[in-house]
Amino acid sequence: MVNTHVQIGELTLKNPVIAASGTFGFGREMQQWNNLSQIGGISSKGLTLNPRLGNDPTRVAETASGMLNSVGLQNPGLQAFIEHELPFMLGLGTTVIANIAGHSLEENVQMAMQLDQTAVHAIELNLSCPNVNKGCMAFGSSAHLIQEVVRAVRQSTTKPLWVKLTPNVTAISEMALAAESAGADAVCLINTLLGMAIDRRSRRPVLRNNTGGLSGPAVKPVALRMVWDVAKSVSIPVIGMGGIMTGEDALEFMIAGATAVQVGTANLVKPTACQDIINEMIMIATAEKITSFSQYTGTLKTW
Amino acid sequence: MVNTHVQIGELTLKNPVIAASGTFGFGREMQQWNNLSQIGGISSKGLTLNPRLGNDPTRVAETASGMLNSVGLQNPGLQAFIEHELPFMLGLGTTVIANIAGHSLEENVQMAMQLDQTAVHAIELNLSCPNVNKGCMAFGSSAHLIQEVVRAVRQSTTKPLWVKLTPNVTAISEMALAAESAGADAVCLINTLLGMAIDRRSRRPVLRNNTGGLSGPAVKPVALRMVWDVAKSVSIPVIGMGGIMTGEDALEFMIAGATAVQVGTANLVKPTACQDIINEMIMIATAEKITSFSQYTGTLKTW
Amino acid sequence: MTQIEFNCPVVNQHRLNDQFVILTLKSAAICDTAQPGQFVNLSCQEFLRRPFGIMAIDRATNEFQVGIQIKGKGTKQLAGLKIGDIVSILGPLGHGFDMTGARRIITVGGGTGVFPLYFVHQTAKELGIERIAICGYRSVEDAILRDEFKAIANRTVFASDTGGLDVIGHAGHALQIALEQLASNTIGSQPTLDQSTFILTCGPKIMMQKVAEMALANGLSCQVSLEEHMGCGIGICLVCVCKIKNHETAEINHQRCCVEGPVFAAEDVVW
Amino acid sequence: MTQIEFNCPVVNQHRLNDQFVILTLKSAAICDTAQPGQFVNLSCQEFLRRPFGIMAIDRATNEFQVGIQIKGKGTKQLAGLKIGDIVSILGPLGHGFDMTGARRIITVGGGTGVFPLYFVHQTAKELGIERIAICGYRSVEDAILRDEFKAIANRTVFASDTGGLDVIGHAGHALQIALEQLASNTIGSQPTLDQSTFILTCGPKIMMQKVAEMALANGLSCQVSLEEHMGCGIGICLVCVCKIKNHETAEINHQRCCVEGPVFAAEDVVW
Ligand SMILES: Cc1cc2nc3c(=O)[nH]c(=O)nc-3n(C[C@H](O)[C@H](O)[C@H](O)COP(=O)(O)OP(=O)(O)OC[C@H]3O[C@@H](n4cnc5c(N)ncnc54)[C@H](O)[C@@H]3O)c2cc1C
Ligand SMILES: Cc1cc2nc3c(=O)[nH]c(=O)nc-3n(C[C@H](O)[C@H](O)[C@H](O)COP(=O)(O)OP(=O)(O)OC[C@H]3O[C@@H](n4cnc5c(N)ncnc54)[C@H](O)[C@@H]3O)c2cc1C
Ligand SMILES: Cc1cc2nc3c(=O)[nH]c(=O)nc-3n(C[C@H](O)[C@H](O)[C@H](O)COP(=O)(O)O)c2cc1C
Ligand SMILES: Cc1cc2nc3c(=O)[nH]c(=O)nc-3n(C[C@H](O)[C@H](O)[C@H](O)COP(=O)(O)O)c2cc1C
Ligand code: FES
Ligand code: FES
Repeated sequence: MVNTHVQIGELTLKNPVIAASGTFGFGREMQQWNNLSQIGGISSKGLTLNPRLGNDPTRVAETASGMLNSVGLQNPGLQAFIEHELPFMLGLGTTVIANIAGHSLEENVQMAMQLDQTAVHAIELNLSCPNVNKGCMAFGSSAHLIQEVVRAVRQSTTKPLWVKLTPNVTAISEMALAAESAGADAVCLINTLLGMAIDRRSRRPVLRNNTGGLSGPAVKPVALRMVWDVAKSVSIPVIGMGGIMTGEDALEFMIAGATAVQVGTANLVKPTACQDIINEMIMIATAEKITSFSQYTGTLKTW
Repeated sequence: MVNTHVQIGELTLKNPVIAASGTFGFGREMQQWNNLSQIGGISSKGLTLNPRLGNDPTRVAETASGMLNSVGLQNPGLQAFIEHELPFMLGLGTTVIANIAGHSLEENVQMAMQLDQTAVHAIELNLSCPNVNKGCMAFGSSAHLIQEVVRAVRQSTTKPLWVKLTPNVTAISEMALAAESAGADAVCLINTLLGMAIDRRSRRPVLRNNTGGLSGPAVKPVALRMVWDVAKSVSIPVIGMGGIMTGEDALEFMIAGATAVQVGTANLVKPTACQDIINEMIMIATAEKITSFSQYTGTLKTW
Repeated sequence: MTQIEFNCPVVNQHRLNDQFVILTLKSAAICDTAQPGQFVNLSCQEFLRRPFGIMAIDRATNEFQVGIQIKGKGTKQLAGLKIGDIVSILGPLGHGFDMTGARRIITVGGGTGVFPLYFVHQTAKELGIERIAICGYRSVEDAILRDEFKAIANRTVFASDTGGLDVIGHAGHALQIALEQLASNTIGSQPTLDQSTFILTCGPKIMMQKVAEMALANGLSCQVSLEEHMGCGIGICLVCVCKIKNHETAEINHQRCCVEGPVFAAEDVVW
Repeated sequence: MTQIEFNCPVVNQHRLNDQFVILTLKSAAICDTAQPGQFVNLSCQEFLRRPFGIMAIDRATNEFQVGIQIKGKGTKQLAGLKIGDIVSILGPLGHGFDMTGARRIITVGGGTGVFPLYFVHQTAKELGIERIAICGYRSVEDAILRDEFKAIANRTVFASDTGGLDVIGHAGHALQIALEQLASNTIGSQPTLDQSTFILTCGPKIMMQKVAEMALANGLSCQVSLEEHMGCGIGICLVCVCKIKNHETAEINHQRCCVEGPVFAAEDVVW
């Protein structure tokens, strides 16, 4: 029997596979395909204080081994989340993470304060959404701004605070260090790479928002490198993601230094992805006579 | 009849399709598959002043819709290039670009001075190789250093000077502006994205160099976005690349703002890629009743 | 927890012409619950799945059909499937047409929109609802499924932009004529053109918008089947949204084409 | 400008066991020029091509064979090809074995290394060179191509790590015994063990290194076929390099496995 539990700060996850924000709704639709009590956690769709319609469609473009999305944080607003979605999610028997993406420091602080009064298990501060004009990725591209906003949010809640980083930077480990020094309990990476798709015939961007965020297997090599890089730099846990489709992929991220992983785009093409991945990880660990998933973390032997 | 010529500063290319550095050798091997006089240009393998062995193998890892390489600028050194390769290349009847990747400002200056005495058509200053410890990408990640090295090289040669940028930065248009302000005649982008592949069984990086540069269709959305971004910012020509496999892809880059394109990884899996791409572009342009390839450049209608 | 990913064998592949193919697939689970207007999400070799309306089901054999127009890489691959190949399918998905209270349906289809409307006729026939099928095509060459609609509908009108069929012009034009005839009681078995006549439409957006306006102008209930680029097809990624108006609050919302749709009440759609 | 990308039909697919498959492909151009030790680069559904040594050619039918061990995704796809499928192939590529001046060859193969060595025997037979085949396997179950080597070589020695064949141990061990017998003139038709006996080896690196040391210790010429991960297979990307010593300058260089190799003189290889 493999011990599947992993520890993110004070929080124990029953296994290291978390459904990534924006690719699992609030879990409702996924009950049909998964026994949600068996996955490591669910990160909610990115939340803002007020409801958001998000960007106009077309919001998706298929690319080689991946996709671009430009949803733009469509969500019902924090209050509706707390009233209508969170109670449902907390009843699922898995760890529930609220992904918040305020357009300003103040909005993030206010959301953190409100979430502090709920039973949510952790807050994932999203400083990396590429699909909105204000806040988010703009924060996430500057170590100084990251420090500022993480410190402020840290002071407004005692919940475990995870900070989600953008890969669209020169040195992601500096961003991770900034989050750590400001009190983050974990860093999550990567969010999507800023990209574009063009329809040659119409000479138009496929996405109505012109640009979008690239995810899926195409980005996996970049994500793995960044997770490895960040894990070497910080001492808080790293939650790795980007193109994970299989249990093998997930273990590669753990070997690179991740304590847990998130599975995003895979859910879209294979709704049972999270469960399948956990099962495959258990099979591999069993075959490798590993007694605890946590033994994989950071075991990469570099040349 | 489509006018296939495009203009990069003072240089006229017979068509916009250039073989990218490091993916075409010095052209010798490619004669078997292509009539090299019919392609727009050839950028040489990255050159250093002294011969370089490059990194130890394994130097390649396949990834989803792409590959990582960690060649590390294996090359015979500038002198051998000038003596043994350049005369051959100049005889091919196509535009010849020397890609130089010195580890210091001085080395780049010295190479530019030596090339200035040759008949090479243009110099591509590679500030973006991710596979060497010194110089290159380290320069390319700072607008200030770019400006410094480009200015110095600019002063040491009257050859057309192209600057090749790395995508591993927060704001590539700032890097392009720095190159432009220091006297570059064109900017070329993107070089490879820094990535990693891990062999789960051995818990080793696949590449002996641990990390490598990601290229191929996987990176195309990122490359297109950057080309669009840079083309909006600078007024010198932009030479776009990253994952171009077909004539359609090449035209998308031109629509996004590129005056010419480079084809890299495609040559590896399809040695006739450059010629095939040119032919497809001509077919499309003819069908669209376009009289000159240059009419595509920068025609993207954003939303 | 109901598992709704199926590995379905292809039991037939029928090429109508160089553009259109009808695939017949086997799945008891899909045939058991599918409603007209619902769709299935098929895997191909590309990264994302491809959505297709269900065209017909046969509960006796547990076979169902989708009609595919070859557009890009994915549809080309799917059209090239051979008997015995296995396809991963999610479905039936989405919210289909509602025929509760209908005594007569008029379907207005354009292009590939005629495929899912055939399933509407299958079901309406079972329910004993009068059926008029209006199908619009670009040309006679594109005019697919005519025999099938003739066999299943009480009355058919085929329109072609370039002539050669019943009506020259688009399907909306054909609908106009049909509505006039119905109003003057020259066609159809039901006496009047009232609220129990449902207009159900699927096809190019511009056609559906015209049809919806015409229906609403005539005081008829109208449902439209919208198309949006999809990520998941199951409601989790929010990429497929349509602008839908809430008539009580006058608010415009983004609703998911794959869950709340693809069929929406025409009066709620913000075109 | 010679076009050397070919779309070759699969004319046969022969599964030896759950691990090994022999594909027979048709291409006059490849059969015309292929030399033993050269390889072909096959397209699969993955991004890069996959290199395989040429195992045999039949100039009468213009068919050639490659032996494939299923390792990962690409080899699985290739092993699953069916008769009539078309494969894009680049080849023949690289620098093969040189048998100029040989009166006797001893091939030492391990694992998939036995495949390209079969082609060596085909050619050596045509050239009238005496042929000894030493093949090493992990187990009897893995012991492929034994009948083929028995039929073509003058003498065969099969070694298995786990016993059950001629020799227990690896192919290097079997070579040692064979060399001793040859030296004492108890096997082979040629009188002496001199420079005209060539050792040609292909297989795991560690085995080839042992074989090379043994050959050089016995004053015999030895050629080894190296394997490196490849990008292009045609010399343009420089990812496939091997460390090769220039004996005049004592310099160590990176040479391309796909162009200067895969076969190198054993004494030049930096192991
Ligand atoms: C609910 C629904 C029902 C549909 N029913 C049918 C049907 O019955 N018959 C039929 O032939 N077609 C139908 N379509 C359209 C069909 O899904 C697209 O033609 C198909 O996805 C194109 O794939 P491709 O790879 O050939 O084209 P590409 O253009 O190469 O596809 C690229 C990407 O864009 C998406 N895409 C392209 N066109 C469309 C489109 N029109 N709608 C949604 N996504 C698109 C693809 O799914 C893919 O993700 C339906 C679409 C939806 C949303
Ligand atoms: C010159 C040469 C001749 C060869 N001849 C044969 C032969 O006759 N029969 C045979 O079964 N195999 C041969 N191989 C090895 C064969 O190419 C690999 O087993 C195959 O590429 C693995 O592909 P995969 O997708 O199954 O494995 P994966 O591990 O999924 O492949 C991932 C990547 O690594 C590369 N790779 C993996 N293993 C090797 C390897 N051992 N050598 C080179 N690249 C590798 C693949 O090409 C691919 O790019 C030869 C290799 C070389 C270089
Ligand atoms: C459709 C879609 C919507 C997303 N929405 C969010 C979001 O609201 N908040 C967030 O932090 N990340 C969001 N992401 C990013 C993912 O959580 C994840 O970081 C990224 O997609 C990389 O992982 P993957 O390759 O496994 O998808 C979204 C991704 C996709 C594909
Ligand atoms: C094997 C390999 C070697 C490369 N070597 C160089 C180099 O020496 N100098 C350089 O500027 N770029 C080099 N590149 C980068 C390419 O020129 C190109 O910028 C990049 O691969 C993106 O384009 P692509 O996706 O079409 O390959 C190399 C790329 C590959 C794949
Ligand atoms: S396609 Fe994902 S929500 Fe509709
Ligand atoms: S594989 Fe490209 S040079 Fe050998």
